[in-house]
Formats: sequence, structure tokens, C-alpha cells
Amino acid sequence: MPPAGEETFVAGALSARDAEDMLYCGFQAGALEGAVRDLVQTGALARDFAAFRVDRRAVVVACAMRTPPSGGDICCPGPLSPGPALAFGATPLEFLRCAAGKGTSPASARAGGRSWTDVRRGLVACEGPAGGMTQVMAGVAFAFQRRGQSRAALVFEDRRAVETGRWHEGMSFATALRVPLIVVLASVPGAQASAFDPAAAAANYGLEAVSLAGEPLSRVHERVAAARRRAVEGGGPSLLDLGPRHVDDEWNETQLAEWPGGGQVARRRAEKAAVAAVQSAVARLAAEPAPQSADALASALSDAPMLPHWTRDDPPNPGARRPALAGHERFGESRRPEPPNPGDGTHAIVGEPGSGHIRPSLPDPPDAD
Amino acid sequence: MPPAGEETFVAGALSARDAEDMLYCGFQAGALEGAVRDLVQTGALARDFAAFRVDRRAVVVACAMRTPPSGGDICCPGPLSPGPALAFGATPLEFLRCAAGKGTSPASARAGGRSWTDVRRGLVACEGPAGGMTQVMAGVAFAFQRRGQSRAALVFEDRRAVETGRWHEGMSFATALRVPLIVVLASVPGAQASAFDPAAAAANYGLEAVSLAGEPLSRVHERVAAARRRAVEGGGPSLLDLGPRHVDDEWNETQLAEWPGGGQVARRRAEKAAVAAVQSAVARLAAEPAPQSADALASALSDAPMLPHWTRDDPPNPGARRPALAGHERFGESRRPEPPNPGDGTHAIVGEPGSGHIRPSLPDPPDAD
Amino acid sequence: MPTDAPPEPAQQPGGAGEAQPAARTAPPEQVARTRMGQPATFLEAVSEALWEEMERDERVFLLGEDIGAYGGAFKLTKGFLERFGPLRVVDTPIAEGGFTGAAAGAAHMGLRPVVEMQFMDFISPAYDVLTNYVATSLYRGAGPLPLVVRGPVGGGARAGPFHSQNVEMAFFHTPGLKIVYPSTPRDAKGLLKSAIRDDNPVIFEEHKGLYRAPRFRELLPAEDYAIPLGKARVALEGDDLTIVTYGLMVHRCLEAADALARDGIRAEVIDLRTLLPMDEDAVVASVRKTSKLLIVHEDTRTGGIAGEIAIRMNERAFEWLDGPILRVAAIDSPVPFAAPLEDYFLPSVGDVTAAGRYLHKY
Amino acid sequence: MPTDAPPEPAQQPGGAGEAQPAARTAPPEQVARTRMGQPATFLEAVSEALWEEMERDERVFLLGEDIGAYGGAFKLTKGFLERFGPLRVVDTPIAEGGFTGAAAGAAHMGLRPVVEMQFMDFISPAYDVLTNYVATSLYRGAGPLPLVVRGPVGGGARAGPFHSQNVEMAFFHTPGLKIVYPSTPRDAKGLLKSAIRDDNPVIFEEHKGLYRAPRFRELLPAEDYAIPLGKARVALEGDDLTIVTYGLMVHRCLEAADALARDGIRAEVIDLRTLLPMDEDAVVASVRKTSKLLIVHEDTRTGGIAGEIAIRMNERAFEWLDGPILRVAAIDSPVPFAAPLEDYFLPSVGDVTAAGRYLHKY
Ligand SMILES: Cc1ncc(C[n+]2csc(CCOP(=O)(O)OP(=O)(O)O)c2C)c(N)n1
Ligand SMILES: Cc1ncc(C[n+]2csc(CCOP(=O)(O)OP(=O)(O)O)c2C)c(N)n1
Ligand SMILES: [Mg+2]
Ligand SMILES: [Mg+2]
Repeated sequence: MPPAGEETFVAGALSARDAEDMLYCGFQAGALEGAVRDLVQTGALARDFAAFRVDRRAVVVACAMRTPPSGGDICCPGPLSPGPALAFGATPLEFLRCAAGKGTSPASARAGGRSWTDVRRGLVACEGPAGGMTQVMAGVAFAFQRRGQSRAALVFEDRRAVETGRWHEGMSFATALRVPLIVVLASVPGAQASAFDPAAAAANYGLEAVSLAGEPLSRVHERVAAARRRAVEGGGPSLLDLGPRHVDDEWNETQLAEWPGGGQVARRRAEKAAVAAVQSAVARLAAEPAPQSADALASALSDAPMLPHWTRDDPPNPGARRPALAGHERFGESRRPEPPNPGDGTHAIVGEPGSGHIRPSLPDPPDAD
Repeated sequence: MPPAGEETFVAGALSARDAEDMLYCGFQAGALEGAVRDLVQTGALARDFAAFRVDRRAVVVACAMRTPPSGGDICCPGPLSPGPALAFGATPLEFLRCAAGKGTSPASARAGGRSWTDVRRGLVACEGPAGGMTQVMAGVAFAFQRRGQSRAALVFEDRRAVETGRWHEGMSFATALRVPLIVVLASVPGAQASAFDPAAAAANYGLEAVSLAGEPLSRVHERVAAARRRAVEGGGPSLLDLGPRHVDDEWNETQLAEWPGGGQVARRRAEKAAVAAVQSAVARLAAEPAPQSADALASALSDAPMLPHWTRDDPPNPGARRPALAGHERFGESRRPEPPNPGDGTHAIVGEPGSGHIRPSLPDPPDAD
Repeated sequence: MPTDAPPEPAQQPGGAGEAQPAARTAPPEQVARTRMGQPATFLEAVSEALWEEMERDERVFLLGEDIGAYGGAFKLTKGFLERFGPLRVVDTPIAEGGFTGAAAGAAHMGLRPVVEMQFMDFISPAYDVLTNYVATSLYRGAGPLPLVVRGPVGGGARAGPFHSQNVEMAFFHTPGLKIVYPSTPRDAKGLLKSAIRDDNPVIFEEHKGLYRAPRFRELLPAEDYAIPLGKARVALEGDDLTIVTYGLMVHRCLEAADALARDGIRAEVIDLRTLLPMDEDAVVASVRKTSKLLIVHEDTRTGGIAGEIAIRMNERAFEWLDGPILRVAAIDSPVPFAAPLEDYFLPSVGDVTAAGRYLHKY
Repeated sequence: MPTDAPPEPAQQPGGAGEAQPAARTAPPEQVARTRMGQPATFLEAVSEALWEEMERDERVFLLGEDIGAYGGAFKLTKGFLERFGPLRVVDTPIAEGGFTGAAAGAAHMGLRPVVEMQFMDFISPAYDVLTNYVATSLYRGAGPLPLVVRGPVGGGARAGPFHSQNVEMAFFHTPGLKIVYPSTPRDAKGLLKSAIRDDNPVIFEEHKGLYRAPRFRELLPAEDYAIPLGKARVALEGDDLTIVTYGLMVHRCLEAADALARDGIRAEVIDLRTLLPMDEDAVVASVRKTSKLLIVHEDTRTGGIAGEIAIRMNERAFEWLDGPILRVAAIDSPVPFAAPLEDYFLPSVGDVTAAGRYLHKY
């Protein structure tokens, strides 16, 4: 239950379009779940993805961060869960490319899984051992604080991340500096309960952990918006606990009907568009070429080729890999600028936030009533 | 204030000898503080030791762990603070050897500072980055649990250790496995207050942090004994917070008078003996030879010499250090058994706990009344 | 905090004295190959070694994530919890530093912990405690710390940069540690037994590509056997060229040696087995015979183990060298995820063969 | 949780826009040497570089333990807090992993963090985030992560095994990182400026033995100068023997070269300056001239950087070698505490001279 004295949800604060955005992202998440299941069955995706699920409530959390007057927030979606990324503008095709290791741009083919860092669109990918992204996002939030911007950072962690020292060090930094960071603990279904109570973990940092378990979507949205306001006003970090997942409860008739703009017409329109977007992504994925192995040679440093040396007056070096191919021309080739693809999102640009809505303008579906 | 319903301190549970042990260790700590100050002034010890202080209340905590029916507990003294080590049987000479890098046994000359691990006597040295010893001592406590022994582990940490991920990972292990571990947060005088409240940090692990700030010595002793009982009975870890230090408050007339066996005679006897022990240690230290550099060559592995190779039919290798000295005889020499010195404590023996009192039998001082 | 509250039963140690196994259940399938007279995979060999050492020595116990109730991410410890109980098969929080530190504490008290990293990539959070605390213990006079950290390593499984690493070079520079990296089921079992019996901390790497592959199955000795640490193995004799390697690459190098043999080049393949301490004498002996040295490792190139071997051979076999010491290694990059990139990144049989031919002609 | 509670003033950012310095206070003594026309110590050179880069580029900021109010354990950042304010001189909790991770996040947003490790030994808790997250960022398509991790390293200060380490080999094997280890005040200032301006993550090692020693004082250029990363320096020309080294050892090697010169042996001393990427061409050129190579590093022997140099010279200069590539390094042991042990452990001028003589005669 929400504590007494909290401000209540003002549905009117959401424009119809914002509300529909959320519906669109939620339905997209569901469609993506289905598409991944199918692709695993056909062998197009590795079996690791069989357990793939998207937390719809995490989508709602991420959408709430994008509700005006917000803008320029940065979000780190949880491991393997693209829901919040969709809300921040990642496309289903990007997700599928990462999962399949396809695409010609570096991230999708090189790092797999969830490599969509693109701070232009407000995305930082979750990479590396559990718990670590709380540290990184605390630093993102620090950058906002340092520049005096009204922006906040949002990070999703598995509930068991609270067992890691990394998570605690991230929280300790965020609290000591009072940066605008919102930490959300989420679980995939079947997640083992942690030995630790998130509420107690929050108290350790002088925070109150807001439990969102069993709350309706509108309430989730409202609590996140409140935490965000608090963060950008200098109130410091928040910890929100989505609790264990109950998939059927989180995106059902009752939940949706209550959602502003959740009426039948809008819902069907959003759902149709979402399903169509995922279908087209699946089709495009199949048609995309496998990546070129030359990409593997692009340097891990920004200013140096990674090729083993091979010059004419040296004794030739067979220890260098594939010497016949190792000429510098070849490396030059792999550095050719790629065809611009602004929606691709796999090339990060460090700079100022983008803005605006993330959903393509949707025509009414023909059978709208 | 102690919560209601706690059992009260039964002075009679302490034998006169146990009570006097505590006095002896406390006075020894004080004498050592003075001796170190003097040795820094004469240049016999590095300037780093100028700030050296011993928390007398930490001595009391450690003594409480040794009160019957306990036995075989293992203690890790805090960084640089030898108080608890003295209570577990380390001698002032050992401390001074470590500080001065003297002695012929490996630990004192090699690692410096606080290298007195000797599980026979119940000592594990605090080494490495802050917070890490809570992990190690959680594992010591796990070994007791695994063997079904009625023993407990005690670790002292700086209060700021709660900022480290290491400390949290140690706590998380200890709590998840419910091992008999007692964690004491102690500060040297002037320590910066941590951003984190130890009580909240404890709640994170389902514990109640017992604050011992401002408590009389007898109460400190009692709370530790209670935490120990709880631990060995399977109740899991405890967190005790000694609070910021107020040196003058912790070992004064009022505190001592209240102590069982803290009467004038016993006090003077203990103090005299303690001062004498420290004085004799200072004298022995001055007379001890500097360590042999051959010791530096003893291997970091238990079963391999560390010498660079040098054999007759190889081309000689000037890259090997000091080849003239590098014969295997020389290494053999450095492995010669040392003259037995059971009180030296610098050779760890892994095995079962020692037992019994740590204070030499004290003759009454001639001027006792 | 009342001290008389009864402890929670679920968390209680098994009994008053040493923990007793819950029941003498039948050994699980993956530890029964040898006793059934069947050849064992690499994974089964590791599993057998753990089981047998735990039966032999009650001080040995396991810690790791999901190794108990779940049986381990690779099911390597399936059935261990049932046989040995929760005090010897310890499910830990997700805190590799924390439970490695705890293992060190248990080792101080005379136990012999075997820590599993679910993927060895996750040893990095334990880097601090391993290099600063564990590796220095004997040196500091704090006694030997017998503990093993083991787990799956290596590329080729399309697992991307965080589940494909080789970790030897993170620890190779740390005095006080041993590093073992076996290439066959027989070696895996015998070396793991030695690692568990060793008084020093040991990092034990198991290549995922060897775990289940049927073609690496081997009939293992029925009796208890251990293979000493620090001794290399001549996997193939030859006198034209020495190839020094370890782990999965041993098999790639043997394939390359086959190809070279078809050209009349007789390569000697040395499987290091233990990387630290290294069996330098074995390499010296071979190089003095063949006068050519090629080093092959799956790990990335710069700062790889080939460098240390090269300088040691300069120190001890320079006069015998008739060509440069060369290496084949992975490209200096994180491990790529996509299959074609990963295949290109990893050293191939063709790479080794080409380098061998070149060096032979030199 | 009411959202209208006023934030605590002590924790508030300086203002609504970019943080403004509290006041244009006079530069502290340790950054004023050059502008006063006086020679600077190594520590002062580092301090000047930080100060000038912070004045030049508002994106640059510092994080670390006790660097603000206390001015740093070595007083290197004394007066910085007063000048640049708490949002650019950030006192952190004792959590090296946590604040290095946070620095990475700030770098994602276009800031340029300079992380201080109070002693570089304490970089080990940040090993995980540096190798897995920071070093892989560009490769993963997550953009470059310009951040510098700097701090004091090295032995000789009687500081024992946990405050005396050299850390280069912990990171030398990680693609995506650069490692810089200067030997003079001039290089320290110029290289640190380049490191801060570099788009890649850089580990920057400062030897404590150089920090305050008056004999290493140098008059620095009055103008803004930067020394490019990845370029070695010929510290002494010679054509009998190449000695490759870096950091404090450069000075030991120059002393040894003096001694060798008295025997008529002209050693060339190459100061690598940047260890990763390494200026291989400079070493190749020298070895092709002298045909003898000795590598000297303060860090311990096995797995030290000498190996990588040795195999690269095998790859590129084998034909020119008239003797084995040899090395002088510390003994394979943690850094001893006691003075006589530490002196014995560290490479000495005598060691280098003896090795140089031997190699010259070879
Ligand atoms: C530091 C670290 N160690 C180990 C892993 C490997 N790992 C991936 S998921 C996982 C279990 C996570 O458990 P939980 O959060 O309960 O989620 P579940 O998979 O049970 O749903 C582990 C151990 C990791 N990602 N990071
Ligand atoms: C992990 C780690 N990082 C850094 C240090 C270096 N260090 C030693 S004492 C200290 C400050 C400790 O502060 P506090 O606990 O408040 O004690 P104080 O010295 O202020 O009394 C630091 C940073 C360390 N020991 N361990
Ligand atoms: Mg789980
Ligand atoms: Mg302090």
C-alpha cells in the first residue's frame, strides 16, 4: 500500500500520446517474446534464449522516466531484458540482431546479447558481472548533477545483485554524492528469492525502498515519476523493488483498462502496430547478411590498428595471423564509414540527449472502432 | 541503552584471573602506545607509526571472547591495532618486530605492520585492502560450523570498511550461511564519520547492530559474551559498533573501578607487569639483528625454490640476480629450521586451537598493598 | 537480541561433530563412468576427481553459485549435495570475491575448499583477494592456503566477451599461485586431484570446448591416480620443430602436426599442463633437440604466455635456436560473439600449420 | 517520501548550470613551480598537469579517497578543492571498484574523469570493472571511454607488500587499455596531459621514489606541452648494447650505463614511457643497431613485460641478435617490508652493470 500523504496519480499529466507510447512498448515486448520463442525453435537463435522473458512492468517504469517534463534521462535495462530499452527507443530489430550476432555494425555482432549503448537515445547497455551497472549509472547521474541538469539515471538490476559488492559500492557512491539515480530491482519469473530484503538494503543507504510488488500499472508509473522528480530536485537516489514477477498479473484486462488511454481503440491500435513492427524485424533479420570477419580486427583502441605488424623489410612473421590478409589496406577497408543508419543505435555518440517520442507515427489500424 | 529483556552481566562468571588478564592486556596496550611513540622519536620506527593508537575497548572485546567457557576462538585484529592481538597472546616484542621489520622469521621482516597470523593462538592477521578480512573471517567461522565446533570468529574493521564491496560480500556470505562471526566496527580517534549508519548496514543482513558507544567496559564485555553465545548456538553473525573513540573515557578510574577484580592491588600488579613486559620487548628489539636478505628468497610457494635457475651446462644467465650467490646450498641454508621459539607466533600452524590463559604467571609486585 | 532463540532449522549444521552425508546415495551418472568401465568426457573426469577427493578427504568441500540444489551451470556437481550435504556443497551468494575470501578463511582452519566460478570470467571480482591475500599467505608467514579455484574457460561457444575468457594471464604474474590448464580427461582428473592435494592455491582452468565433446572421451585408470603439477607432457614426439601449447589448443596443434607430417615435417607437441610453475626443463630439452620453437595459445596475443616462454628460452637455449621464437595466438580483442568473428579471432589449425611450415623452412 | 523536502545544502551541486569554482584562489605551491621559473619535482609536475588540464577543459574532474578536503595522501591535490569545487574534486567512499565504475558512467556522458588510487595497489578491487567494462567499451560499440586511473606505485619506500606494487602486468594483457609509466618530471607532465586528452582509458603509474627526490627536479617548458603516448625516448645513445626500461629503473640503468662506459661499453638506454601500446619500432631500431638486448624492470620476474619484448624482438629482429635477450627484474615474491630484504629484492645498479658486461662479452 502506498504510504499516506503521497501525492496521488494525476492521469491528466500524461498526454494521450504518452499513454499510448507505453501501450505500444508493452505490446512490442510481448510480441518480441513470442518472436524469440519461435526463432529459438527454428534454430535462428541459440537455445540460451529459450528462457527469454520481458518484464512489462519494467517497460512501464522506463516509460514513466520519459513522461514530460522529463527528457534526456539515461536508462540501463536489466540483463537480457529489452523492455526498458524498447521504451527508450531501441528497435526490435536491434534486439534480434544482438541476439543473433548479425548486423554489420560493431556492437551487434561483437558483443552479443544486449549491446545497444547509445547515449543519444538514452541507452547504456548492461554488460559484465551482475551489480556493476549500478556503479556506472551512478556515474551517469553524477554527470547530470555536475552539469546542473534536470536529468536522472535509471538502472535495472536483478534482485540478486544486492548480494554483490559491486552493487553496494555503486549505492555507496550514489548516496554519498546524492546523485539523481533510480535503482529498480526486477526479477525474471522463477528467480530465487534473495537472502536479503531490498527494504533493508535501502535503509543501509538512508533510503526507503519502495515496493511495487502487486501494484497496478498506473501506480508503478506514478511512483517512478515521483522518484524521478525527487532525484532531479536534489533528493538523491531511490530504490524501487518490482518484487517477484507474476506474468499474468502485469499486463491483463484489468490493468490495461485502468490505464489512461487504455480504451479498446487505442489498445488495439497500439497492439497492431507493435506486432507489425516485430514481424517486420523478424523478416529483416532473416534477410541480413552475417557479419564480416574483418570487423573482428577493428581495434579495441580508438586510435590504433590491432593488426599484427607485417612490413616489407622485416623478416616475415608467420606468428601474425593470416599474413596474406594482413596488409594495412585490409584494415583500412574495415574502417570505411558505414552507410548511415540513424535508427541502428549501435554506434554510440557521447553528447547531449535526444528528445521526442520514440514511437513511429501510427496510422489507425483499418479495423479500429 | 541495552534493550530490555537482555540478561544482565554476572560478574561472577569471570574468574579473578580472567578479569586480571583483561587488565594486563589493557595496560600492555597503553605501554606499547608509549613505547612506539618513543621509538618513532629515536628513529627506530618509521614515522608512519606516529599516529599509532590502541583502542582499549577493542582489547576488552577480544578478552571477552576468551572468557570461559569459550576457547579456540579466532580473532582478526583491526589494521595496525594490536590490542586484540595482545589479548589473544601476541607479545609486544612480536608487534615491535613487525613494525621495525626485524626478526629472523619470515613474517615480521617480510610483511611488516601486522603479520602475526598464528591460528594455534587464534590469530589471523589483517592484511590487504580494507573490508576484506570480514570475508576471510566468515570463512573461518564457516569452518567451525562445518565441524560442529563451539567456536566463534571475531573480526575488527574500521568503520569505513562498510563502504567497501568486500565488507558487504563477507557479510552476505556470513548471513546467508548463518556462521558464528562477530564483526566489530572500531575507529581510531579522529576517524571521519562514515556516510553509512552501521545499524542500517546490519539491518540489511537481518541483524541488529549493537552500539557500544559510551558503554562501560563491563557492559562491552557482557555484550560480546552474549553475541558469542548466540553465534556458537547457531544464531548467526552479529555486528557490534564501538562508535567513535574517546580515548580518555575508555580506560579511566571510573571504568576500571567498576571492573571485577579492578581493585587497586590487582590493577597495580597488572600494570607493573605489563609495563615491564613492554620494556623488556623494547630492549630485546634493539639487540636483535637485522634480517638476512636470503630470507627474501624463500619461496612464495610451499614446494618450490624461487631462485632463478643456474646450472653448469646452461649458458650462464646474468639475468639471474646475483648469480654468485644463487647456488641451491644457499637456499637450503635459508630453510634451516629456526631455533624453536614457541612464543614467536610468526610461524602459523594450521590445526586445532590452543587453549589456556595468555598471561604469564605474574608475581606480586614488591610494593603491592 | 535474546540468545536462547532456537536457530532456524533449515540453516543448521548437520550435527554436533563433523557433518555426515545425508545418505549414501548412488553416485550420479557423471561420476560413474570409470567405475562402469566406460570412457569419460572431460567434464565427467573433473566430476569424478571432485567426488573421489571428497570421499577420500573430509576436509575437501565445494563452494559456488548454484552448485548444490541446481547441480551447477554445467551439471558438473549434480548429485553432490545429496551425497555430501549442504556443509560440503555450499551454494553461495553471487559474490565471487566474498566466497573466495571465505574459502581462504576456511583453508586457514585446515579445510580444503574448491571454489567454482560459474564461468571463469567471473574470477575478476576475486582478483583482489586472490592476488593480495591468498597468494601472499605463505610468504607473509600466515601458512599455506590450500585452495583451488576452478571453472570453465575459453572461446568457441558463441558466448561473447563475458563468458569466453581465458584467465591465466591475470594470475601468471602473481608469485604464490599455481595455474593448471589440462587438455584431456585423463589429465584433468589427475591434475585436479593433485591441485586439491597441493598446499598452494591453484587456479584450474577447464575449457568448455573439451567438456562434453565425445571425441575427447577417454578410458581412465580404474585406480586412484594423480598427475604431478609442474610437469609437461610430450603429446607428440618429433625433431624438426617444437610446438608448445596447452588446453584445447593441444588438439588443434596435433591436427596441425598431422598436416605438417604430410609435408615431412616432424613436429614435437608439448602440452604444458601446468602453466605456473612452468616446466621449463621440458621446453629447453625439446628446443635443444629441434632448434625451432612455436608457441600456440588461445588467449590473446599481447602479454600472453608466449612472451615468458620466449625469454626463458633466450636465457637457456639461445645457442640452440635456428630461427626466431614465434607464436600463434588470438587477436588482441575481447572475444567476439558472432560465429564468423569468433572463428576468425581464435587460432585455427591452418594458422598453426602455416607458422610451422614457415619456421621449418627458416 | 515527500518530494518537496529541500535537498541537504551540504550535498548540493554548486548551481543550476555548470559548477563554478568557489573562487579564483591563488594556485597552491605544488602547481606553481613552472610559472615561478623554478624546477619542479615529479610530484609537482603531475600536480601541474592536473591543474592545467582542469583549467583548460571543464570536462576534466578528479575522484578519489581524501583528495579533496585532505589534499590527497601525498598532498598532490592540495588546494584543488578550493579552486575547482566539490563537483570537480570528488572525495569518494573507500570503494575503488565503485568509483572507477562511476567514472566510466561519467565518461559515457562526455566528462573526462581522472581517478586517483591512493596507492596503485588498491587498483585491484577495480580490476573487474576496468578489464570487463571500461576496456571493452569501444569494442562493444559503446563509444570510447576517456578516463585516467593514476596513482603512486613502486618499491623502496619500506611500505611492504600492499603499498609497493607495480601494477602494469595486471593490465598489460587487456586489449583496450593504455599504460603509461613516466620516468622524469617533464615526461610525467607531458604524458599525463596526453593521457587526459586521449580517448582511451589509460592506467598512469607514478613511482613514489621519483615523487619528491630533489635530484630528479627539472625545469619544465613554460608553455602547454604534451608528449605523445606510444613513443619511447632514447635516454642515452650507444651502440654496444640496448637496455630497455621505464620508470624509476631508467635512472638505475643510466647509472649502470655510466659504469659500463668506464669499461668502454656504450649502452643505449631506451625509456619506454608508454608500455601499452608499446613503441616496438624504437626497440627494433636500437636492437638492429646494437645486436644485444637487456630488459630491466622493477616489477617481478615471471610474467613481467620483458617476455613480451623478447618475443616481439624474436619476431622482428632475430637475425640481428648476437646474444640472448636477457632481463634484470625483481625476485618472484611479494615486496618485502624490511629494508635489507627490499633492497635485495629490487634490481640494483650492480645487477644491471653485471648483466650488461656479460652480454657485451657474449
Ligand atoms: C558476478 C556474476 N557472477 C555470476 C554470474 C552468472 N550468473 C548469471 S545469472 C545468475 C543467477 C542469477 O540469479 P537470479 O538473480 O536469482 O536470477 P535467475 O537466473 O535465478 O532468474 C548467475 C550466477 C553473473 N552474471 N555475474
Ligand atoms: C581498499 C582500500 N583502499 C584504500 C586504502 C588506503 N587507506 C588506508 S586508511 C584509509 C582511510 C580510512 O579512513 P577511516 O576508516 O575513516 O580511518 P582514519 O584513517 O580516517 O582514521 C585509506 C583510504 C585501504 N587501506 N584499503
Ligand atoms: Mg535465481
Ligand atoms: Mg577518516
